[in-house]
Amino acid sequence: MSRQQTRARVAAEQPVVTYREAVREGIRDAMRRDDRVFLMGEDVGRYGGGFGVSMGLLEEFGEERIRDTPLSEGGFVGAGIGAALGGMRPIVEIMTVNFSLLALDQILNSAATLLHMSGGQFNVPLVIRMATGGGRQLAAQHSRSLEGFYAHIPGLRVLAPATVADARGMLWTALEDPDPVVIFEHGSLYNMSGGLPADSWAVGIDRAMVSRPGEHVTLVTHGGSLRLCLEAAEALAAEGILAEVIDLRSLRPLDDATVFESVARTHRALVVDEAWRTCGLSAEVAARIGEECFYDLDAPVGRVAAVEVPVPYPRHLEQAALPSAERIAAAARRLLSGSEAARA
Amino acid sequence: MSRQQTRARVAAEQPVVTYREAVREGIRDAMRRDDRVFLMGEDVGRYGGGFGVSMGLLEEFGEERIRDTPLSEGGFVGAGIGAALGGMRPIVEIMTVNFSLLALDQILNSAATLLHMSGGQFNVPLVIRMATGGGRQLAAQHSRSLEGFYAHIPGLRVLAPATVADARGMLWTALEDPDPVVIFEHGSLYNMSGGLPADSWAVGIDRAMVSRPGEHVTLVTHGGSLRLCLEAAEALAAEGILAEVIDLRSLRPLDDATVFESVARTHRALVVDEAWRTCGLSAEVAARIGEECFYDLDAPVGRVAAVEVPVPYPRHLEQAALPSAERIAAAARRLLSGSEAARA
Amino acid sequence: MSARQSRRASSGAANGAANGAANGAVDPAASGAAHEASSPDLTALYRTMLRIRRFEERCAELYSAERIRGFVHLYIGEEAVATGVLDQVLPDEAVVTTYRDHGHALARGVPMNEVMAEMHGRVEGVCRGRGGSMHLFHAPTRLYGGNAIVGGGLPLAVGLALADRMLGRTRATVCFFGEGAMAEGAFHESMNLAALWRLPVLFVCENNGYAMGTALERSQSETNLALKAAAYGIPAWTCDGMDVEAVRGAAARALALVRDGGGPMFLEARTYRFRAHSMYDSDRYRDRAEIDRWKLRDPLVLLAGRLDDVDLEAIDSEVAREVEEAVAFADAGHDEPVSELTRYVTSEPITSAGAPR
Amino acid sequence: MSARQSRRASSGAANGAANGAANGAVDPAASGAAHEASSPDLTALYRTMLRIRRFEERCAELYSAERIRGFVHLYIGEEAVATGVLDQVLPDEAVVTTYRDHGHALARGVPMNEVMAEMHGRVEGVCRGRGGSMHLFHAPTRLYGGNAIVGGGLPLAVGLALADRMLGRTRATVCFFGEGAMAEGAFHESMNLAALWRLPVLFVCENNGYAMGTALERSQSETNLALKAAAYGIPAWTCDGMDVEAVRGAAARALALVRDGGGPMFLEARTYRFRAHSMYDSDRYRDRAEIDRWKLRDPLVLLAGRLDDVDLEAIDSEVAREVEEAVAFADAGHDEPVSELTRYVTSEPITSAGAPR
Ligand SMILES: Cc1ncc(C[n+]2csc(CCOP(=O)(O)OP(=O)(O)O)c2C)c(N)n1
Ligand SMILES: Cc1ncc(C[n+]2csc(CCOP(=O)(O)OP(=O)(O)O)c2C)c(N)n1
Ligand SMILES: [Mg+2]
Ligand SMILES: [Mg+2]
Repeated sequence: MSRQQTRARVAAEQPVVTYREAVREGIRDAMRRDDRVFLMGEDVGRYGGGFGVSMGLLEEFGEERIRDTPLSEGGFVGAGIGAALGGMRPIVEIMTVNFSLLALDQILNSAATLLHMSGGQFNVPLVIRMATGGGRQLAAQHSRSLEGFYAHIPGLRVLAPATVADARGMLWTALEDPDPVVIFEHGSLYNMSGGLPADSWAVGIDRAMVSRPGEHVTLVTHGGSLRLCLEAAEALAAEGILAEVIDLRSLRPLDDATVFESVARTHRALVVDEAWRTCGLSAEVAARIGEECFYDLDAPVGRVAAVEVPVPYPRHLEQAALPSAERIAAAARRLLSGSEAARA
Repeated sequence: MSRQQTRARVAAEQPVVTYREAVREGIRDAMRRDDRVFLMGEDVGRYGGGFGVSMGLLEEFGEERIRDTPLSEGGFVGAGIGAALGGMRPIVEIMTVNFSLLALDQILNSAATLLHMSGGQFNVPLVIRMATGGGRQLAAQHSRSLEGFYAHIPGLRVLAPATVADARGMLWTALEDPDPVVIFEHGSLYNMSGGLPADSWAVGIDRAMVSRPGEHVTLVTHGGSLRLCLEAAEALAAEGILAEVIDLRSLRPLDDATVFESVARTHRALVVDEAWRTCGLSAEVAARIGEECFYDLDAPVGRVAAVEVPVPYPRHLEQAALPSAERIAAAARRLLSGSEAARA
Repeated sequence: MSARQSRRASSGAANGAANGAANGAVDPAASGAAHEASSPDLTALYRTMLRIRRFEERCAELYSAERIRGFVHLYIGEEAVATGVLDQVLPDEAVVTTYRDHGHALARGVPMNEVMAEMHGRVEGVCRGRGGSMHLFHAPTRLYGGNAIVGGGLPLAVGLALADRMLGRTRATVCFFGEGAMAEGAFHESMNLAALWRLPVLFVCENNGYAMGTALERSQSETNLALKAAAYGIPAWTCDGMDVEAVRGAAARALALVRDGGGPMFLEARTYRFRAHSMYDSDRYRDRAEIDRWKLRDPLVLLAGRLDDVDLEAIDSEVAREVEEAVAFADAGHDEPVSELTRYVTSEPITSAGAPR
Repeated sequence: MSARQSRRASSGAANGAANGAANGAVDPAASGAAHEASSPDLTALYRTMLRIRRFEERCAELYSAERIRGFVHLYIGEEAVATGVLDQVLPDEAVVTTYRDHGHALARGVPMNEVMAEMHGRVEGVCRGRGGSMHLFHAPTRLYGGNAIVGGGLPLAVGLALADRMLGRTRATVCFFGEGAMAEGAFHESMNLAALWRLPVLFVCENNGYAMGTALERSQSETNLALKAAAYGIPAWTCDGMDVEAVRGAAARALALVRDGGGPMFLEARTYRFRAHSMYDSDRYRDRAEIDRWKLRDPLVLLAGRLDDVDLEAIDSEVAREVEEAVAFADAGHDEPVSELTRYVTSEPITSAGAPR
């Protein structure tokens, strides 16, 4: 983290960039800083990336370091693991989480396991980036949210940048990690704009962040759902309900201490996750709150998650399947009134 | 279920068979009953199955219906899906859950999704069986428990037979299901013996089962951990603690009603799962109990799960990594004393 | 539809138009087909290709108008492939394809109304609107998707053929995929399974030269795709995918062998997409000149040149009318009630449409 | 070890012993190697093979005595392959193998004590006992497993070679796998990546005819494995995997090309396992006669016949002593404290051994 500290956050002008540009800047910066860093994935080069993230990087860094791969998710993710073992610092892009299942064996059985199984001999300094989530009418096979699968796996670090600053800064920190890191970029965020301190780069990845302070209920979320929670919090505020919104940022390890501290104050928690409810990340967060905040809770922990269906194409059905600010606000209201009713 | 009812459970002699034999009998019976049923997987034929389940079936049914496959998990599971679409009733054996990651894309993106995405046109009557779990010193890559991944997926039914009767009977019921069913057979159970009513076959798969009634705490578990829980309950009983043990049997859908009913009586719940704790099935069960039994609980829901490491080879480390009867009993004790302390 | 209906009469003749070569002896350059005189049969092929073309041109407009959303992959330029192959596929044979599936659905005989309604997400659509452009499934014509995981359809085709074999049926399963898909493990495993078990599958590679922005030579070390088939002992043909007669002829020969118990066959159709990969992309990865060169071989223009005495304008206006009717049908369609969202996650107690046949 | 150390002197000569053939022209029958006169060099090869043999025989006993547990896959019968290939691999080149890895570890120069301790689950083992038989990793000799997911090691080898290329190093990576693994998608994807990028990988297929109980001809439609390599444009050799000189010669030629920038090469070694797949199986899937026939070509006996003036008994007792010392070492070893269970799930703040080189 030493390099990190040398570039202190200064109160410079904050240029407004998109999340897409922030990721791109993060990649560009890493590649300029460290020759061992390279980007590999389907269509990251000539095409500029499935979501346009790497547009222009081929011109700057050439084909060796902006490496187009064939359609072979298992193969090139495994090759990324091998390259990391061999001394490189690969950034492997899997176009979307949906296709990452083809590489899950390599990620679990090799990347996450080699260090422990080899008795500490071989670490895997690999960063895997992928787009996740729904909301763009791409239908079932292109709208999954499978973060929970990855958050289940010891040996991985799993990140979900929900802001422009995290989109750029987490990559730096991830590349300094000696172990494999998976970064989920929600597909709906790429066009989001935000201010980006020109001179602050690497961000801490160990702590969740209180995105909006509040008093009455804690909304715990990450990634693409953060905006929905902030929107819901805004609507609730108009009714006098002050919701605290926590952006988990790191999905593995989970900074549950920040969550517990909040719930100890608000006495109510609502976990919001775009993934299916059953056995998703929301289950883990809810279970931990139940375990650790049992005597603080004034109401059962609530969950807002995706309806358990493959996400359908039509807008109205997709919207009905996925969490929305309205559903979140409604669940928060129920949590407050329900518990009051129960305690009355 | 009509055929099921015709063969009423009669008080016949109960031959004692192993779990392995029970699965084999289930397969044999299904294949005799229905020409569309066939078994396909690596080494199910000449070798007799990685765990000896299908020993002898090749001789009875021939190579077409006891179909050895190449090492191609994604390919032959996908072929099973296609064969199901084409009118067959395939039983696909994946040697162990560890290798199933290579087929997870097909299971999630095709088997579990086609019915909904096609607007109800194409159902996939496929049964996938696989061995799961650790405890046999097979080291990290052969000791996973990934049931939670499958339990996360809408469109699948997920079963975990923990008894000899379920090993045989669930297969029948699964084959009657018009949709994909995944059956997890815990590797440590194959040699377990148990009585098997000669004349009762298909078993219901919708309900969890109270394996041992109790009053003071509910242990919720499945598969290979059931025996550990029963052992722990026995030890606890000697101390006057009466644990109720629930065998979930079906992991998706979860029969949480049976769990809630129990917790409403015992006021304490301990979820036992051999998988890693974070984002495993235990999280979902704990979260649901927290949600639905909030006002019944006298203590936070407890969880006993695997330590979050790749399972190591040496016996003492493997035992330390996985749940044991001792750890379960200890956790149950803490749950009782802890909550009393808190209430005192 | 009419093309397929009139097929039995013409498929013998079509054999003569085949420019296939057996495994190993493929000469990609020799792809000019022998032409037959124009015939009602060729007119039907033309009509099918035009239906696809006009349908998609209209979809592109509707996409700009935001009435169609999501990912849409146009088949424009490649119409001869689906048209030529599916002309030779019998009604009860199974067809598996990819997200680039409008052409296959239409050539297969899925009513245009239902396809257009699907693109609009209407409950009147072929999948109740749930699949959209990438996921056209149609039980009556045994169209098994519309699979959007690249390579994901191939194992399904192997299994469908396996079911046929085990049930004693002698029919083929046809599976379409792009050349990019051939790098996936699923391709390898599926080819081996089909060949090992000598299953009746016709694998049709639509080689349009690019997987998104990645040219074949930058994604595969061996660009002679027929050699890849040889690695499994599967006979391979290469045909001119811009010439619908050539495609039809090659498909006819390959399918005859497949149905005859010859095991799986591999057909490479050399083709080109005239548009971007999905609705819009920068197209920075292709030469303008390359695109123009291929457009000279537009499959519709090629075939039109052989239809001297046919009133193409009449066909054009019939097709235009059909497309407009489809748009009207989709427009008049309904949203599936939100209350039905969770239907068909699992089968309903009494399945009928959903029952496997 | 001595074999590898003396290698530079002999590898030129070894080329003469190669019975490889270039891609496509492989004649599997022509696998009798030309013999050289016995030499210190051959004696070293013999010693390595014997070390593997005796080590494993002892492991089998210890397995019966329940002092070694889990899955154990013996290499007995196949010793010539690892021995011949690894004799030609330079100390700083990377080696990737499978769960059937004792032979590779020993031939690579991993100390027998540490391998035996690993089999016993001792902290003195090469992986602190955590991996056991199937997972031998050794940083000092760049042995990257010991991978027990069939096919799982191939992409790692591709990546290791990619790193070398990007870092401007001209060295090879060697990857061992069974013929059964070649049906996996991982094989296909890895071969293509390596060939497409012309990476310095030597792929060594240990074709022992069976994947567990499944004979090659029941798992792959094309049993001429060299043809599979051809599908990627990768040159292929087939050699007699029972003849360590033949293996060494073929490996020498292939490695020279690989290091020379010739891109990946594929070497098939025809071999046989004399024992069950893992410790015990019914072996119902093989003919007694077939096993006996192969045993006539025992690689140790074959080579011994060429070592006229060497005191084989002296070697035998030296090796026996080494094995017993290894057992004693393992016996005297310790269990890793349970408190260390969670070490190395992630790297420790200061990595040193774990740092990639
Ligand atoms: C497994 C998987 N990886 C990546 C993608 C994203 N993707 C969709 S189409 C495509 C290119 C496919 O090319 P090709 O197979 O040649 O078919 P074409 O689009 O040219 O018809 C890619 C990379 C995907 N859908 N599935
Ligand atoms: C992906 C995967 N599938 C199945 C297995 C179980 N398995 C272990 S070894 C083996 C046979 C492998 O045969 P081959 O590649 O020829 O190597 P050999 O054992 O003959 O050396 C099988 C099926 C596995 N370990 N990994
Ligand atoms: Mg293409
Ligand atoms: Mg083998």
